[in-house]
Amino acid sequence: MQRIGVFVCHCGTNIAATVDVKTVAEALGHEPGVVISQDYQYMCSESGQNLVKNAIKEHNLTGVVICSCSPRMHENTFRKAAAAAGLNPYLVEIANIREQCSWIHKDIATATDKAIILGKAAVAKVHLNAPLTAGESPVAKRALVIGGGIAGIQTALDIAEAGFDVDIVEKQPTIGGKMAQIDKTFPTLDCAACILTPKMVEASQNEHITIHSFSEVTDVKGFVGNFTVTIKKKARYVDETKCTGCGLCTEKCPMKKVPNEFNMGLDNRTAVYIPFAQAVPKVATIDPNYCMMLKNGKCGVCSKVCSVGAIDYKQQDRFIEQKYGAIVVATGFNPIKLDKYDEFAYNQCPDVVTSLELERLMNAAGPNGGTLLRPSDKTHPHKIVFVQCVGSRCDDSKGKPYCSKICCMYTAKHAMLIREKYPDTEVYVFYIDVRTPGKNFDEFYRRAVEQYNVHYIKGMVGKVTPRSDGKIDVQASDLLANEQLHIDADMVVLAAAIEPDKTARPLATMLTTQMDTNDFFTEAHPKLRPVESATAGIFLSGACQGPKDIPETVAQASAAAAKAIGLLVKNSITCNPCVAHSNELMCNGCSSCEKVCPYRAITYEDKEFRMPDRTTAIRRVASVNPAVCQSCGACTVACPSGAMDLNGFSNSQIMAEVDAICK
Amino acid sequence: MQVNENKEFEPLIVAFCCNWCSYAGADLSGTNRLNYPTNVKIIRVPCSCRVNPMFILRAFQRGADGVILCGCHPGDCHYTSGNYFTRRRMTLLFSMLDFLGIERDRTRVEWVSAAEGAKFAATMNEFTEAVKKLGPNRRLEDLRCRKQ
Amino acid sequence: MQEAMINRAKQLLADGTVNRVIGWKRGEFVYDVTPAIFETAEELDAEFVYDDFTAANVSKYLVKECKKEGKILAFLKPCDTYSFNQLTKEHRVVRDNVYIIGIPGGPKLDAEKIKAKGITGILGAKNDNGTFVIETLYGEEKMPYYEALSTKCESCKSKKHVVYDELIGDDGEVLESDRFDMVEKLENMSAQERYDFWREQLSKCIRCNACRNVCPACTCEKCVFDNPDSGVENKAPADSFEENMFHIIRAFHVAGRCTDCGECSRVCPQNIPLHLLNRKFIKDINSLYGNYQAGEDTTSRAPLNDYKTDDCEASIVHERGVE
Amino acid sequence: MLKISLDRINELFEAISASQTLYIPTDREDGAAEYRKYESGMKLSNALNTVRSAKDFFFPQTENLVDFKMEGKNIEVIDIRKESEDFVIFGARACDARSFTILDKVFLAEPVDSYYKTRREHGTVVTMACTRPSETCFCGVFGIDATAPEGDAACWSDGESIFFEAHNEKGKKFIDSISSLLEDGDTAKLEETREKTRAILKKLPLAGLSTESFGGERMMEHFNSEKWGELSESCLGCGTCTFVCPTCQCYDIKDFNTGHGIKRFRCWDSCMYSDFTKMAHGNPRLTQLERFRQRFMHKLVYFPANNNGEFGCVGCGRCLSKCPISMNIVKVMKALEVK
Repeated sequence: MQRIGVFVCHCGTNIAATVDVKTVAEALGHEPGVVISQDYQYMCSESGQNLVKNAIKEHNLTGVVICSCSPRMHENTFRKAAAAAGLNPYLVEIANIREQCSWIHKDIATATDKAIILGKAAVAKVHLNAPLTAGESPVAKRALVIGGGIAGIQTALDIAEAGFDVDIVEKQPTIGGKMAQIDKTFPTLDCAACILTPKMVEASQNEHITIHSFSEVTDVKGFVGNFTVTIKKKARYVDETKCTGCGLCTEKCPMKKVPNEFNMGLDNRTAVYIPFAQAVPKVATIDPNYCMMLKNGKCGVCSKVCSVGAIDYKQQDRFIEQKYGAIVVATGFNPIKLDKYDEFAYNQCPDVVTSLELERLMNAAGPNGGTLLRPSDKTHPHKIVFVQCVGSRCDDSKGKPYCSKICCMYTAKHAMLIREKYPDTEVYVFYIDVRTPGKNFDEFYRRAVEQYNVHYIKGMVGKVTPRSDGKIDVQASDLLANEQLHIDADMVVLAAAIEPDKTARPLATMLTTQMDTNDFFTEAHPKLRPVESATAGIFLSGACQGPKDIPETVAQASAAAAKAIGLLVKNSITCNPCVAHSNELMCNGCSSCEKVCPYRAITYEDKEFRMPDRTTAIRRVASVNPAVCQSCGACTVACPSGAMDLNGFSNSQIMAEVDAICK
Repeated sequence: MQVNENKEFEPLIVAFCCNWCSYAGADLSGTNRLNYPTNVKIIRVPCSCRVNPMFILRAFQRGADGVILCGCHPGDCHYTSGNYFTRRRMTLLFSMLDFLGIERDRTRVEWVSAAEGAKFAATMNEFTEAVKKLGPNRRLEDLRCRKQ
Repeated sequence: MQEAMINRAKQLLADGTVNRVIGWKRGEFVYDVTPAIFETAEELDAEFVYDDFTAANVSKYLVKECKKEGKILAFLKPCDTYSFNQLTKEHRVVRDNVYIIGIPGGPKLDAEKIKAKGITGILGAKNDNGTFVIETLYGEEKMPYYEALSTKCESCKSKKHVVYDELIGDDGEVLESDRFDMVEKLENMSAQERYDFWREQLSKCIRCNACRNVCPACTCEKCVFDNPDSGVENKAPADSFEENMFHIIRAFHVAGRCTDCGECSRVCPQNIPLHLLNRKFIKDINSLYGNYQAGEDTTSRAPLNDYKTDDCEASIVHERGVE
Repeated sequence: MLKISLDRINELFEAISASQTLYIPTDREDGAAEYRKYESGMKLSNALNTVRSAKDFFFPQTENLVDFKMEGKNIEVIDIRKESEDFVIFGARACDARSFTILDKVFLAEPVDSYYKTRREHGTVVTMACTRPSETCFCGVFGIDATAPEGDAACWSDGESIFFEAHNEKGKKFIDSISSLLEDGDTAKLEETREKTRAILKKLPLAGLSTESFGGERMMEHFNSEKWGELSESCLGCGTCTFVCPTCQCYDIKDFNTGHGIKRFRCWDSCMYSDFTKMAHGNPRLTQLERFRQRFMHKLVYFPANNNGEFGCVGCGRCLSKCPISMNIVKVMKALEVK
């Protein structure tokens, strides 16, 4: 038999002025199961809470109903009070008679009637409340950061700073990512390498950080606090532990005609290579597509010159398995391929380049040692046309529907740097809109226009045609002057849209996280949980979540680290006990619930059951991982048999409320 | 259903509100002292996707004259996708009720954010009025539950 | 056809591919065939039947049968293959435990349609070029053959088999059917007319559960209507509300899963056109979320387990057509 | 014999319904017949039988037994039984008429079911002899003469007129009440019609069915028969056979919480249902085989065992035409027949 206590709060006059609280307490006292019904001035005050606590003890209550303000306000307060008095906190229900009654109604009689009904609904519900105990799930005290660009590095450093072990998995031979390829950064024009490489070194030297370069995540199992990840360490044919990074092998390698991807293919490297001077780890890698020894067993020069014997042509891919409590995704971005943009002649003319190629052309460590020369004839360009929004804000299938966000600023940067270094070079920028929100961003852009006389033209470039004299004819429209323009340029720079790295989608599948249609990872909440994925324990850092510049990336990287740290500091996670659960005897194993679960909290297993007809059968049944379930209840409705129910908001509880209200 | 002293029909409205947006929106309309009729009784659910069509039918069975379901705006669901499922489920359910000849204005889905206290109150005023015009629910009530 | 089916079944039994066959068994009269399982060649020879009256969809039996030892041979009509595929998709049957022979489908006949003409004492029947000649206790009766068609065969959606191991006869095509005509007709009525129509129909319901129990989509381990804890359980429609609710919830639970096999209407002892409720959902799904045929494949997401961010709002119901 | 011309039948209905409620079988829009409360102009069905049997009048599908009014913690018990009104069922067939005798054995035996008894007392059953039996008919197997139906009063049609005969006081009272409309008539043509019908009855495909193999004596033999597996394998476990059956008498008692009280009602139950007779410990018949066997054992073995050899089936043939998978008592009898 239930013994329910009802406590009606006056909330000073907030409730009592419109709701006759004494009548409410009196009426609810007559409800079945109610053994005590009291009113009090301020139920949430210490003395009010004591009233509840004492009643729980004195009447040995099995349920408590508080008629007060919104449960969003004080549900926790009263749950704690109940727990302190020895009653399971989930045996408390709140009837919201302030925000949803006294504050919206004026007539005392009708407001009182409504308060009684709301109270009855809460009593009806609490009759069916079950004591719930929060489960616990241990947390592996190690984080995985997938991607070793500036986002991944920053996240790893912050997590390591908090004292937790963290592994970076980077698919390239070195960490550093896109930022390592950039020459200068906006709006300060400081050198990217100068600010990035110290962080790379810091990461490599931090005792808490392990860098798995030239590696990929191949499998993820488990859930928040308890992921098991398989990492493939690709064979680099060089023993990382022995290689000193002296570079002798790269000098002696006879295969010197390998397109250098670090310089965007604008020059060549050797088959055994170190991507760039400040690479971390500074270890050579043999490219098996070009190495003569690996391809046909003839050469072996590198092995001969290596004084430490690090070269190992027989090296195989290795797989390591590691447990992690948290995973941060920092897979970054790439400029889109411009193969489809015939109108810009990108594939026809070497002097039509992308902005990232321009970065390398202007970089001191780039193919021309920092002197800006045309790739075709290595001459100095005197007229450069920048085309904005190539593939960004596009309606058609060639491009992306979104704004790539960083192009306006880096183009202003490029234009400014060129005008600074080569004042004789004319620079034109064709744009749809110039978007420069950000600290010191618009000032930066204005400087390009006003101080450096960069010609900003609002309009579209219609066609880029390489001419036989080496010039490039740029046909464009000036929308403000309303005229057609022809510019005979020496170089054309295309601000290619950026897109998430291609490895992101298969990774999202492994991580059971969501992606939008553009393959950017979806955050758990666009405003309130911007660095968490919807899947508990998976965090998002940098451009994998959406286009970002460096400061934003770093900010988000640190935020993701903070979230990961917040998880890792716990020895175990207290699971919300108000989660879905499946009645295995009724479960059909049809997978409907699994399909609607945004958190992939539902898995299936084949279990042996004793069936009603006395036979034994193997049945496929759903089970909910309480550590992962966030208790939305989508599964409960998707389940046709009603096998899936939600603690705290069960079918019977909600129906009891409906009944009480409609009585 | 109830009839007030003036014998005017007073509909009973059951409102299912998601905890994160609409219930908070309802709280906000209280905080801002925005009136809506006492006819409306709110049931809190974690997400609009928790609302089973059976709950809605149950409310009508037991004497509700109108049922409204409120959730976060599409795209803003606390659980990212719950209200998208709600939208499909309720569209189909309402269409079926309409197919059976149940007055379509007795059911509604409305997206109310936690900031939209005014919208909540306005919606409830409007919905109550609309149901009042329809008169008592006779087509989907259970006669056994009718008050004597 | 029957001959070819029996022969093939005997071969498959003999070579050990399968250890039993599910098909139909001859009855007392021309029309009362029963789904049955055959284990020997003798049984097949003696009782196996495939004719105008073998309308029953046997795919639901495979939920139970595929859990047993050994492979079972199932003869599936095109519409039955959709049901089977849907069951596969929902992990209710094990595809590998069933050997499926696709057989040409209907149209199948419904003895009730003949009896509704006032023809009684049926002893035999044959199709004579579109005229159904029925031998009765009271002499020979005639009626147009198509008027004896089972409701489920009146507007066939597909003659194509969506899953099979082999076919007897040729595979057909997905058809342009007029199956939504009646739904549309009802949609165009006023709310009052629709209400009256459904009250008239649903008040006939005796809650025998035949529609549910025959339905290949209704394979719940425990139906909500049989579960006292569900809050909706009941054994008899004690009030008009319960008549409505049972059929609304039943249709809703199979929405997006119903393959429109028509068994519900076929078995209803009270001739309630229950398939119209399912078809209403199918029609809505098709028009609101894009064409979807349950059972067509085993991988697609069911419409109610799926969404698009730009789906229409529920208010579309309030905004359209006749009130 | 007293008769009324068929073209004046509605005059008769008007007269009966003027003093009490009259139910007649009438055709529905879908061609099936059902009993409906007579309203002016309603046409008597020519169909052999209704989909639902006439047992509904005495043993309705749902019946309120008692109400509990609840206010807060108080419960008040309310007997909701009202004084019943007299009513007439017109046109019940011989099979359905016999079903009342069978139901009486259940409900009127001690302890008497007062709800059933009241309805029985207030109802007058006027039967109608069959003229066009169907291939599914086998009432003769259970000793029922379709041309001489039981009931409080019976009537016959010769195609032109309807002839009346009372079987008891209630029947006499009924005929007296309409005597002003009746006249004496020649029964020669009627006899001819009956003769024709008897000839058809002999020719019925199921006329040769025998009950000899059944009855209480063979209980264990049939119970343990190996045939049940095959017979029940395709049973869907629905309640169609039970709910169209005129003799099935099982019910469940349930409480419905209306929000302000409890309505305790009974409703038909089916032994084919998985939760039939479910008790605290669970369900005594766990497989469809057991449930299927129960239904037919009850009709063919248990019922006669307890009722002087009377079978629990009247051969109306409803289950033969309505079973979704066409499994029925005839097929069971043939399969279990002891040669």
